Amino acid sequence: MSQICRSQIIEVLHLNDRYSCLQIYAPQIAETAQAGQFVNLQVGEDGSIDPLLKRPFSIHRIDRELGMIYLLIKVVGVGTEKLQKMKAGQGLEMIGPLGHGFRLQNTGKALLVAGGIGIAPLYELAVQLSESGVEVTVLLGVTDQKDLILSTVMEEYDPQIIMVNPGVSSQRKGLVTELAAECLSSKEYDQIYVCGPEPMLKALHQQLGSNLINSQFSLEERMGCGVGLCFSCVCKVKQDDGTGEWKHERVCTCGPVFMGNEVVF
Amino acid sequence: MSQICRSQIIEVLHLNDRYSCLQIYAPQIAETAQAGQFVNLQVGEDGSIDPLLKRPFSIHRIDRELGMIYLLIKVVGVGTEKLQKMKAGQGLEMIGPLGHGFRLQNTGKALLVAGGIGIAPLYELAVQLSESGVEVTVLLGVTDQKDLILSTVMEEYDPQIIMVNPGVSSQRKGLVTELAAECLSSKEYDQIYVCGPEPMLKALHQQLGSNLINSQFSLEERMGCGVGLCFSCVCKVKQDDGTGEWKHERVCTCGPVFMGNEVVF
Amino acid sequence: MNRLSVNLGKLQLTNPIITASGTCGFGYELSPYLTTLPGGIVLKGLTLEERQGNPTPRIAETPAGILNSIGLQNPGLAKFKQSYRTKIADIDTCIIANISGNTVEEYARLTEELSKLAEIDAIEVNISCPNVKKGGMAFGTDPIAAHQVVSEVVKRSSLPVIAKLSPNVTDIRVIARAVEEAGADVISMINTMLGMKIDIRSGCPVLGNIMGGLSGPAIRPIAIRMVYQVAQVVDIPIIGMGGVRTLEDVLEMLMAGATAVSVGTATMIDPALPSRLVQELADYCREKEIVNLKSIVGMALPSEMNV
Amino acid sequence: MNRLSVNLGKLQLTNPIITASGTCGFGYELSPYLTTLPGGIVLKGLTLEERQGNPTPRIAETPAGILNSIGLQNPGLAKFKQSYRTKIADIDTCIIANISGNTVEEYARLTEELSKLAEIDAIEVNISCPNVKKGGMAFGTDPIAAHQVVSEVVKRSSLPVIAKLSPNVTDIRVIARAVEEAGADVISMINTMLGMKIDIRSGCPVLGNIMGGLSGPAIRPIAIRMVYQVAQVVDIPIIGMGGVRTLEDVLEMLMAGATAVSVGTATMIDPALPSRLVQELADYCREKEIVNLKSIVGMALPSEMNV
Ligand SMILES: Cc1cc2nc3c(=O)[nH]c(=O)nc-3n(C[C@H](O)[C@H](O)[C@H](O)COP(=O)(O)OP(=O)(O)OC[C@H]3O[C@@H](n4cnc5c(N)ncnc54)[C@H](O)[C@@H]3O)c2cc1C
Ligand SMILES: Cc1cc2nc3c(=O)[nH]c(=O)nc-3n(C[C@H](O)[C@H](O)[C@H](O)COP(=O)(O)OP(=O)(O)OC[C@H]3O[C@@H](n4cnc5c(N)ncnc54)[C@H](O)[C@@H]3O)c2cc1C
Ligand SMILES: Cc1cc2nc3c(=O)[nH]c(=O)nc-3n(C[C@H](O)[C@H](O)[C@H](O)COP(=O)(O)O)c2cc1C
Ligand SMILES: Cc1cc2nc3c(=O)[nH]c(=O)nc-3n(C[C@H](O)[C@H](O)[C@H](O)COP(=O)(O)O)c2cc1C
Ligand code: FES
Ligand code: FES
Repeated sequence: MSQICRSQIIEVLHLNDRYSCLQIYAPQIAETAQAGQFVNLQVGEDGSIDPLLKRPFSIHRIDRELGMIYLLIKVVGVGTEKLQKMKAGQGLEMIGPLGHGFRLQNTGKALLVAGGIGIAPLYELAVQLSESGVEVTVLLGVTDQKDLILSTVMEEYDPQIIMVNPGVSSQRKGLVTELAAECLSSKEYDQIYVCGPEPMLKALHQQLGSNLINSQFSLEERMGCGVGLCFSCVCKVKQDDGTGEWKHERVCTCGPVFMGNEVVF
Repeated sequence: MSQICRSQIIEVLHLNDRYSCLQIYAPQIAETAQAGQFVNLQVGEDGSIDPLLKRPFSIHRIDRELGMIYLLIKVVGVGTEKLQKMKAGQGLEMIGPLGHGFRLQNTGKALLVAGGIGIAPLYELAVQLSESGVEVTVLLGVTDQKDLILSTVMEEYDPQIIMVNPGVSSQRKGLVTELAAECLSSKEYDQIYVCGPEPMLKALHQQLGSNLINSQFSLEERMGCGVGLCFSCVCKVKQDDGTGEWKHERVCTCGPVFMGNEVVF
Repeated sequence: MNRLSVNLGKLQLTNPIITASGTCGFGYELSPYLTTLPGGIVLKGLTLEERQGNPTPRIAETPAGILNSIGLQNPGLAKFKQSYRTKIADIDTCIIANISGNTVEEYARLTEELSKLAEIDAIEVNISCPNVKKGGMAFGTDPIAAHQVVSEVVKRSSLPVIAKLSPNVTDIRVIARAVEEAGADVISMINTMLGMKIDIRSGCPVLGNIMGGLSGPAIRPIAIRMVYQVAQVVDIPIIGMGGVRTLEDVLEMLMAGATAVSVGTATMIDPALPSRLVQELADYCREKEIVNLKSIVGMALPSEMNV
Repeated sequence: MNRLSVNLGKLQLTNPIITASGTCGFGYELSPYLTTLPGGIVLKGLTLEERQGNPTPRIAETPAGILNSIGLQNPGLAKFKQSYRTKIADIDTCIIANISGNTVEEYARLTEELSKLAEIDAIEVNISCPNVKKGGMAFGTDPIAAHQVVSEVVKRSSLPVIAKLSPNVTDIRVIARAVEEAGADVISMINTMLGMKIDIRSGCPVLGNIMGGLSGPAIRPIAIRMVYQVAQVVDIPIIGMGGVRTLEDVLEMLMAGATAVSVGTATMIDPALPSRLVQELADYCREKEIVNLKSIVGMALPSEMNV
């Protein structure tokens, strides 16, 4: 069950001016959290009106023994800017763990495909999959040099990187969907996990074909409450009745992870 | 001329949980500020929406040489609470010096009557009056024990204190208007300066009689802009035409100090 | 004796805190976070047929407020009866259904059907939703249409009827009097203010549905004003809402003339808030020796007017 | 060439930033803080006779907004001509008078007299003040009354006429069309929303006049929505205002369909802001290679609608 709790920032690691990793002491959340779940947290003091709404972030890493969770944050607006400036020792009100995480299988080969900050929930997933003996391949698509820092958080899984704007670097230029296509044509994967911006999800979804049934997509949508109260955060999923019609489901409670053959783009 | 400037907090002296004294580096303001003028300052970051409006505070003390001003703050709501929690080194946006201060005469005897935090602007006034050889008597009316700390900021002028709720203390019980009446009946004063809550101002105003002409009242009113733009902060003053009719004048630009025979309660 | 209990016409609440429609799901999503139950829970707006609502994004932040354009996504009456009733059966407080329709007849049919359900204690008639094309706010901005819908609902209902007003009107008192005359037992107000936000990077409206309803602290002064105005012209009790988030806000709403107070946006932000408000209000009453909330309801009204 | 210059009908502004009536005094109080002049300065509302306005307190803070109940305190036409004209003579930008009256005739007389003054470049007709008993908002909430006042002003004016609309209406488009038809050259919108705040310690309204006008960031989503709606139904230019405080807000207002943008509450909080906004807008246009603001005005409107 998710809980509302006051947690405490232990460390804010500034990866660069775009990305930070927050280590947070939240034992109630760490205890039951699963890879792919998220927390909804209040930026600023309790009762803050600026920003007013809580912000959802995937759980990036879980350390159950120490009662820690880690969040990987990309600065995109007021809330993430303030978060990045927070200091060790500050308190944070948060609700979690929220939503349905990834459904892990304990065997075979897994392909993890991330677009940018979409890497956040895949780290804990990779840890758990490899611990249970699954062979993990990680693909990471990024936009520019600054994003490269994201590969370091996955270092131990030796991510393959592709970049939209490689600039002067020696990185390969292109989209992560190209990498994914290459992998899928050269090897069979039993489990495919995808997290990233919508256009990437959509492209991959089209491209997966018969692999859709083994795939899981972690979706994002603007959220109001994060706990199923407001119906702000919907995505399209297939109706149960087999008509092929879609319906709106709440990402926060029915997701954020959906089966590839269930979600409609 | 008043200026908009970024100033810096040098020290926050917590007198007790109700009162603090802020030392602020604001050389442009210190340079021209006069006793009885005020500053309007933004609590929180620039562009804060909570609180949205600037807050007016009397200039409590001026140190022209060091470019410092001092504010004496009573905690009454969101803004003053946040101010009290600010730390040395933090920046503050403020406009000042604002309004018309006291009109000082360089001779004779002066009676300074303060109600509670109304003592704030009277300190700099007392300093300047005594420097120019005026004999200064300070009366201070307070509500309770916690307010007693206000007398310490005036120590060198040996304020006479009277208290509404003396509790266990040995202080005299009563209103500052009683003290004032006693002083005025036992001695002649050439200058009378009053600052405090409205009921006190009103009572003194009625009681002063022929002394009104030598008296100056520092008024408070809720302010929007502090610089004459919005007409939020008006008080009643006599029409110039001698009809005895009143008109509304802006406290921020025509005051906060008004002549006793000009203001209408 | 319970100091906090209040009467809304025929409806009795154990305390005056209510969770507002659309911000507490169908009750069961919220109840795990509630340690003390609010006096009422108003369910997400229901329509006769299932609705998928508006395209996303459906929510945007504004200064001290939010815009939403959910568009009444809901399972429709049939699925509600089938799958949702049981989920709320165990919640031991007043459950209020919130209904919308394209036509008066749709409101009437919903009323008849919902009146039969043991789980439902009252019906709130939403004539004020700014996020749907037909019906919704159109009924709430015209006194004649408002009268028509509400009187039809009253006629078909065996439960207390609450009329929920829109603030997007020139004079809300006119609508309030119309629904009182139509037989509403209670007035609830306010629904959201129609608003909009533009993403300056793209030059496009932020919300998928372009406009949305503004709620949250930003609109509280408008809500307080409207409750204050309406309390002076109707005799039925008012459920006040709009930007309430703290005990102070609850008290302000009561003093403006509301008999009960709903929390919407604030519940979304902190699902435990309704419980905390009940507790804080109880503490406040104990401290101030208030034995009946009637003594503060309408305190700010012109003195002849105290309700 | 000046990239920032805009035309409001017959009125030409060097830039689209304007300071809103009631928040910049009679111009001379603000001008010491202005390093770059805004395209226009709208004077505090004038009436025929001197007015002392409402009792204090006249201002209160609300979440992301303020309530004011100044009540049109002003020196009246005679004193204005005598003592204030000279104080604004040196301010080298468009000076816009803002007028209010109890009757159509009062509006007409003010117009005639102000039209004769060389210092005045345009007349803004305030039919939307929520803080006075007679006239004011009453004219702005009824399309027939609005038409009547504005056409009379247009008839008597030799200067461009700006009609200032109230947001306290069910459908602002109806009023907008009425004033356009009455011959207004420009529409300005929005005035404040009627609101209220209660002091829970005393149980009394905070404002001396009980209710007041809500302005500031809190109302921006409502202002943006209304500008967006009106831009689709009128052909005359719009001065947009309501909660604008940053360059981003200015751009949002332009994209919603406003040709110029007023800053009110934000000027009160930071008197140097209008100048900074002009600078920031200039920088923005340079950076984005915008040579004419027309290219962003109305960007968010449905595509056939771009003005
Ligand atoms: C289930 C879920 C998990 C997420 N996990 C992470 C994570 O691990 N790390 C991370 O950095 N971010 C994550 N996000 C996105 C994160 O919630 C947003 O970036 C954040 O809320 C933006 O807040 P802000 O105040 O900085 O931006 P704002 O100023 O509110 O908005 C800036 C821009 O960010 C985008 N944005 C805002 N909210 C969302 C949202 N809910 N979803 C998508 N885009 C949004 C919009 O494009 C907006 O224009 C997740 C979102 C969801 C829904
Ligand atoms: C010219 C002038 C000089 C002042 N000098 C001082 C000073 O030297 N030291 C000091 O502590 N205070 C001074 N004040 C009062 C001070 O401005 C207010 O106490 C402060 O703005 C309250 O801010 P807040 O956010 O804490 O309170 P809020 O939460 O805004 O209000 C709390 C309560 O404070 C009172 N209040 C708010 N604003 C004002 C105001 N402008 N005037 C009077 N009462 C108000 C009201 O009763 C209100 O209910 C002065 C006011 C004026 C107009
Ligand atoms: C996300 C959301 C959904 C809403 N859905 C409904 C609804 O279905 N029916 C209804 O009558 N009101 C609905 N409302 C309006 C609220 O019930 C309430 O009237 C309004 O939000 C003002 O209160 P608040 O400021 O406390 O949120 C909704 C509000 C929000 C924010
Ligand atoms: C203190 C104050 C006084 C005002 N006086 C007037 C006025 O005299 N005439 C008028 O047309 N509008 C008046 N207004 C309305 C503003 O011009 C503006 O329309 C409104 O405040 C919305 O803009 P803002 O949110 O930028 O303040 C006043 C507003 C404030 C805050
Ligand atoms: S964010 Fe409220 S239902 Fe998902
Ligand atoms: S506070 Fe604005 S005129 Fe005095």
